[in-house]
Amino acid sequence: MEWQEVIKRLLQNKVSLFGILIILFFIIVAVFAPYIAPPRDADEPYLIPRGGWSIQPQPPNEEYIFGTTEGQYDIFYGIVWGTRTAFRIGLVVVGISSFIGISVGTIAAYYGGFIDEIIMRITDIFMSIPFIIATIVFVTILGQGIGNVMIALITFSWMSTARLMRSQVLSVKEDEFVQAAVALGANDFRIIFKHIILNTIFPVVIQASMRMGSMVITASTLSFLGVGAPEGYADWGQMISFARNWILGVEGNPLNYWYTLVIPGAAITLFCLSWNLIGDAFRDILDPKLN
Amino acid sequence: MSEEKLVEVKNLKTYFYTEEGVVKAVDGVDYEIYPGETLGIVGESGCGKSVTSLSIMRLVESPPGRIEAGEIIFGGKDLTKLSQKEMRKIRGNDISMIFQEPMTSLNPVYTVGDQIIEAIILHKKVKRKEARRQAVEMLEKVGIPLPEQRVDEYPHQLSGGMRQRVMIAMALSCDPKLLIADEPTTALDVTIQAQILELMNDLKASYGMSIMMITHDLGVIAEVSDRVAVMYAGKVVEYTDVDTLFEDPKHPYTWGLMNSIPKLDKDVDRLEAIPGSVPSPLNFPEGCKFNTRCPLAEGKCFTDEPPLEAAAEGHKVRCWRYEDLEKIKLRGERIYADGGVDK
Amino acid sequence: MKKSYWILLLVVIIAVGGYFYSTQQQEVVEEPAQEEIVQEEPAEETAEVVNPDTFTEVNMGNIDSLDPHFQYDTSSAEIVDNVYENLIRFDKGDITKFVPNLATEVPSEENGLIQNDGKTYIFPMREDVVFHNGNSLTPEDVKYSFLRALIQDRDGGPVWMIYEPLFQVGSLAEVTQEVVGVENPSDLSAEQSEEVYNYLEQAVEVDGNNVVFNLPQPFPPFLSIISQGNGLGAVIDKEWTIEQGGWDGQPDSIAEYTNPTKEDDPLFDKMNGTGPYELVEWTNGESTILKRHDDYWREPASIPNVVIQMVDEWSTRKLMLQRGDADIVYVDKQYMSQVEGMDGVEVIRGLPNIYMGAGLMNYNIVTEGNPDVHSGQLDGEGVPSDFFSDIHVRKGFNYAMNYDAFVEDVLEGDGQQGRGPIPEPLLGYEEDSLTYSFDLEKAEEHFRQAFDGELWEQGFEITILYNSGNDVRKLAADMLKNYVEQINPDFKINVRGIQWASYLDKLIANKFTLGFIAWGADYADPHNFAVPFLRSDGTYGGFKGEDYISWAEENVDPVIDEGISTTDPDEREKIYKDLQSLAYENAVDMYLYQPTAQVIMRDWVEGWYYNPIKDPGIYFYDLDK
Amino acid sequence: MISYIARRFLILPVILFGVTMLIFSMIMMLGPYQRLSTYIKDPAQLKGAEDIDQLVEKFGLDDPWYEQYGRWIGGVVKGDFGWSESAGAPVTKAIADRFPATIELALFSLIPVILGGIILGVLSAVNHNKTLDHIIRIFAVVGWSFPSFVFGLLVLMIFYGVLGWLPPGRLSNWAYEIIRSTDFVSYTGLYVLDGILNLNFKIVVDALRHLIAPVFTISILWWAFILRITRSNMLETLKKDYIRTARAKGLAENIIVYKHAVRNALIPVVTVAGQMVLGLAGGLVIVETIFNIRGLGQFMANAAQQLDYPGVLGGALYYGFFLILINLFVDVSYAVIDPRIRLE
Repeated sequence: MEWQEVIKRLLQNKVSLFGILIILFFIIVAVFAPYIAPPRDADEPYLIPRGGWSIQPQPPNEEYIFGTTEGQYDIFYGIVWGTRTAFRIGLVVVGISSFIGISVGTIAAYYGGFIDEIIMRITDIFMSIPFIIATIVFVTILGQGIGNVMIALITFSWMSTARLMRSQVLSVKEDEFVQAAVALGANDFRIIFKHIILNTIFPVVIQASMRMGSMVITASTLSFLGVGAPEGYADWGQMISFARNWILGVEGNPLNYWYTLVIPGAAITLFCLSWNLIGDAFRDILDPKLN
Repeated sequence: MSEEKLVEVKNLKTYFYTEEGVVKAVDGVDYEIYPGETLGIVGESGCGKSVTSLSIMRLVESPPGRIEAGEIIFGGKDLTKLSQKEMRKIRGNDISMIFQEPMTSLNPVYTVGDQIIEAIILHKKVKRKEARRQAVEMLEKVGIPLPEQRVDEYPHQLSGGMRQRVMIAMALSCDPKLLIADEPTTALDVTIQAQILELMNDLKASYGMSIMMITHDLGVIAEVSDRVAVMYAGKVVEYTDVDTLFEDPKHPYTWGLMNSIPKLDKDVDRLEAIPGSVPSPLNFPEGCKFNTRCPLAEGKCFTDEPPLEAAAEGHKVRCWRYEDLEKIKLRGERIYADGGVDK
Repeated sequence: MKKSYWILLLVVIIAVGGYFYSTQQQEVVEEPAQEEIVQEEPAEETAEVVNPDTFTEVNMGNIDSLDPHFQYDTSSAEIVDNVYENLIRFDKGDITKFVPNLATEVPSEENGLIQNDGKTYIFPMREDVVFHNGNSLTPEDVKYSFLRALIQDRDGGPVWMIYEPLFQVGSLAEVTQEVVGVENPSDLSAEQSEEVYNYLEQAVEVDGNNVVFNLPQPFPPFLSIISQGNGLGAVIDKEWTIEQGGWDGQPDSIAEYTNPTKEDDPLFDKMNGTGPYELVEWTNGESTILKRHDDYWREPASIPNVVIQMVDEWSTRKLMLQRGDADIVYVDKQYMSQVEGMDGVEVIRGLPNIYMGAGLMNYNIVTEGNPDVHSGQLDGEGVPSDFFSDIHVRKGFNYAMNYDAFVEDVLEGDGQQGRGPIPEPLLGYEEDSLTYSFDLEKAEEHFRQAFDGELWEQGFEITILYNSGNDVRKLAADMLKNYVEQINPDFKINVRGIQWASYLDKLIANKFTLGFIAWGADYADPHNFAVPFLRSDGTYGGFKGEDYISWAEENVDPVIDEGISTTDPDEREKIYKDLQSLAYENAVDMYLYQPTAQVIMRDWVEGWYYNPIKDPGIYFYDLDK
Repeated sequence: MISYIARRFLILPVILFGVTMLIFSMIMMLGPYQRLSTYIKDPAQLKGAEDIDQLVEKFGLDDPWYEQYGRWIGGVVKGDFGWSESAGAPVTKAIADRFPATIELALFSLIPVILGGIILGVLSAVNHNKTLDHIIRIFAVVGWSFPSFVFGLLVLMIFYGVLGWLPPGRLSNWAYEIIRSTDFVSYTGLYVLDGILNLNFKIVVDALRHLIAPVFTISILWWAFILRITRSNMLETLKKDYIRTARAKGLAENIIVYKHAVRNALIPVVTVAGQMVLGLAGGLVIVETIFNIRGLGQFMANAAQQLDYPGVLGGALYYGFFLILINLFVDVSYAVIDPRIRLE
């Protein structure tokens, strides 16, 4: 199926259209963040400004339309700039780890034998530590910061792509056109690129779109546990960690601080939802078996 | 043959409602099957022959498929009007079916015995032990060696030909009146094909059932059929007994098919093939549906659909110009090769 | 197909039904439990008390060790305080008065038990005291306990506190160095060990039924150090400890028993004291269960059982309090608003806390490989190594802090600005002493003078640190950034939270710039604050770089030494006031705040009082509910 | 099949060795002073530079990495997994203490997740493109997008804060009293099971009540996962030739679905169950943290954050071993379901 056709179908499908619209909305928010929520300090736009020094959250008001969270951080500002953080994490982590996964998987499957065995055992080792634990350890060692979070996520997230790619390549490798190319004496690099990768990329793309959401969730989880973004950095996960101790409200009004949890929670859920909707639709389109 | 008809299909229309549009897979098909005879249905893939058979079984997937109109009279009842529950009593019992792909038509997680026994218990209401005995017996009848042992094996332990025999055993286990065989030999080696066809002929004789043989292979038709319906684009285009068909095909499509098989008795220097392919069911042409490929198509062929009319006694054909074809045939010309006849 | 809807519906119904069934069950369950309570306790007004036989405290974190001579954290100290006993104890919440405990009298000059100008302390021992395992307490146990502590002296542990009064050094290693010239006590040979033992032994002697301490110099806070609440002075059972595999009491075995790791310490998870409660079960990080010691030498405690639960999640602690499942819970300052006004809950705020939070400034920052100083030069793009050596820089920073806002907003009024290293109510603290106030003009004045005006011209960029997770310190750093940057647009401060590991590393490697730290009281004496903050070899003073150390050696150390060897309280007060103003004048650190403590408990808790040294530890013996 | 399992076991030490080396090499990226932070929790405990160097020496933190690793692995061989500073206990004890809570949570989650996921997936596939299918699919994609910490906090906020129904922790206080009393024998540490064995159904009900919220939080995510896979496999299976064969035999639709289709569709589901267990371990970190359940996930997260490497390593080893067991179980159930594998 051609790209144009895929995109056309994505736009025709109501569900994926909804997903695409949400993503577009987030893209607009991310791109125009400096206009939507002008930073107080242009050098450090990702630092959420504080509306005071008190720790207690403030409900939505005219100045802070989403209210402020623990430590008087402006929720609105955090959401807007957190969109950029989310895109940055998602795109960089998924991009680089998919690249690593594709390379590793292709090499393993194409060369097979001893190389395959070694690579797959290394993959097994990386997969045998629970993802979240591995990333916590690594971020703790590297130190807080979005850059370090991304490094840790990339380090421990390329394996699923590698495995997928490997199985894809293994099946395509036997196909006639590849055999023909080999018979014609094309070099390995050319065969891998021209004939194999291009013919196996779609499932990887579907997986990547699904991983956009899950990587952002994991990054937020790290922030939530206090090892991800530095305090005060515009990051949705961290905003939720600020909400953590306020979820029971005050005496007589258990929902007193709802906005500290619901607003950032909605942002992150919608973001992941939109990628998953697209991924879902993508798969339906590309997987004719299901239609 | 003037006995009572076993099955009578009248003006059957089965459409599929897809996102792209309505696919008229079967669009007004008529034929009948008499007890003890084999009706062959032949045509290229996509011509609606399988859908016809699935319509009889009421196994057309719905949605998107639907029997739009027509009747299927079997045993005095119109099958299209029956509930699924009533239909289930008929399937596997009165009418059974075997399929093209013996490799995938058996459930890989159950033994072949289980799968035969299941059908026997369902329709014959016997105890499992008795059902098993019958299953072994059936396996023996279809020529499976060591049936006692094979009955407990899983499909993947059997070869393709063996599996098709299992399928046949399963289909015949409840003494059906009609066996629908949908390309039963296509996936098999040539030698095995012959064995299977022979087996079917033998069984037909001993069970006295009718067979509806669906195939794209005229050779198979020649071997087993009594009468033949040639289908093209959801319609029967020619309908007659097997000898007449081979001797005197009247539809240009049939003729094309005929010429595409090698014949030993004729000295033909090269085989002919029908150019082009079956038009997309979403996009059938106006008039005769064969007009995109027919070398004879002209005028009326592009505007009006020809009726299925009797060209001779017991020989129906759906063509405006079958008489012209006759003349061409008499002149001994070839119509398909080299860009067709001069119009 | 409709069947599938039915199945779904059925599943939902079962789930919902199951839930309500279980909640109903729950209600049914709780009722008989309460009836039992009513039967047991006929007094009507206590009927509403949840679990009258068990006192539940809900805290957070881990307990370091149950070994009284090993532990050095408040959670461990609380348990040790209730299970083990010392020679004397504080008179409830009064940290200046003592009452006898295992000793029958509190030594004083008046009763003649402090002799020799404050260098000899005599403790007559109580008889008929039994340990939880039934063994009787002897004076020998006291001697053994103190010697064990001295020998054990684990790194980073609390034992330095008694080395100072008893030997005028900070550790066993210093003693071995001095006596036999061995640097590491674990390297002692048997003979060396005996020599060292003999040296140690002369400090604690048994004289009939008395235990006698010999100090080389008067040391006024000595009683406070060994008083109940400080595990150092806890008395353990010699026989039992040896049975458990603890120090065998032999002079030649120091090397074997000194500086154990937790896993090598037999008393890590076992307790056998003389206190009002004995240990039933300890699951670290989860709960500690104590039960009443029925053969206690005083009246047995009134509450039979004590459970100390560790719950890190605030929401859970809150609900336990709300439901009365907990009698006392730990509440972080920032969540006070959530418990104020809670039904049946008593909130006591503003309790004095002997604690000082300060911004520590490094006079000689190691600039090599240190991103926090940026260029490392006075070029507007960083700070030079000796940035904080300039008194004007220090004063500038001190004036740029909004102390009032910090106390009001961050501490929600629960605290006050620090007036120097010595907090209230210790000697030397003065309510109206001079302090820095929030004054950006004065700050500017000082910044203009710093580095002969060059700093003002060039500007600077610096990164100040806090250990991540500590909200209060983060706020202090943010505030400082906010106000300093307002003074001059060329001043740039970055605030960086780093993990504890890196924070520690920075501190040790002298790479920290300005970092917020705190010190809480080990015992009630200004000496305990003057040393770490000001002394050239103090815990914090020692990390502040050569410039500070040489200055302190000259100006501070002699004053501190004088302060501790003087016995007259009035003279001492003057000395510590001088120290306090010395710290002010030189803007040694940024003394930011002394918080107050708070306690949140169910209003049925009776007999509670506050002891600032033991805070937040609770002495359950005095409680009832 | 047997040789395959044997191979798995042969490879096990290699994988575990690799895992521990990986973690160890990460930890060794830090300098000795940084790693000292595990033992020194407050700068106030520092007593000058010599003290610090003594500590470094005492814990052997500046030894070459292979010596430190060798020391650790030497202990492991003898059954001593070291001391977990973050738990304040030996690693083996720390894990043993926390194991029942996690296993209880995992068991109670796995069953509803797998059963519920499969049922929903089958329902969805059977009703392909009908309303029920759409509802289930929306549920799935939303569930999959909900970060569990957000969902968990929402559950707490509503079911605990507002309604007061579902408390965190593992038991109510009164139930703890019973558990700690001498009449109650703790056979397994799984409170539900112990409650049943002691015939104390108050405990069972209370333990179940505390399990609802965390199990629900875990389930919402993994339902989505299992459901999706079941659904797509069911859809694929329902298009298989042998399903048509079964229909042609006249079998009733529910027999076709539940006998012929589900079993085939489950084969790939079983494969991902192993993957799910892996992911579940991650989910437990969050859920145990939020719902204050003292389990392995919480332990490993704490150990990781405090750079308590014996804790992390011990946890990882334990986990790796457990994972292999699960995979073995998966392989066996694979063989039970699919004769093609069994008879290989």
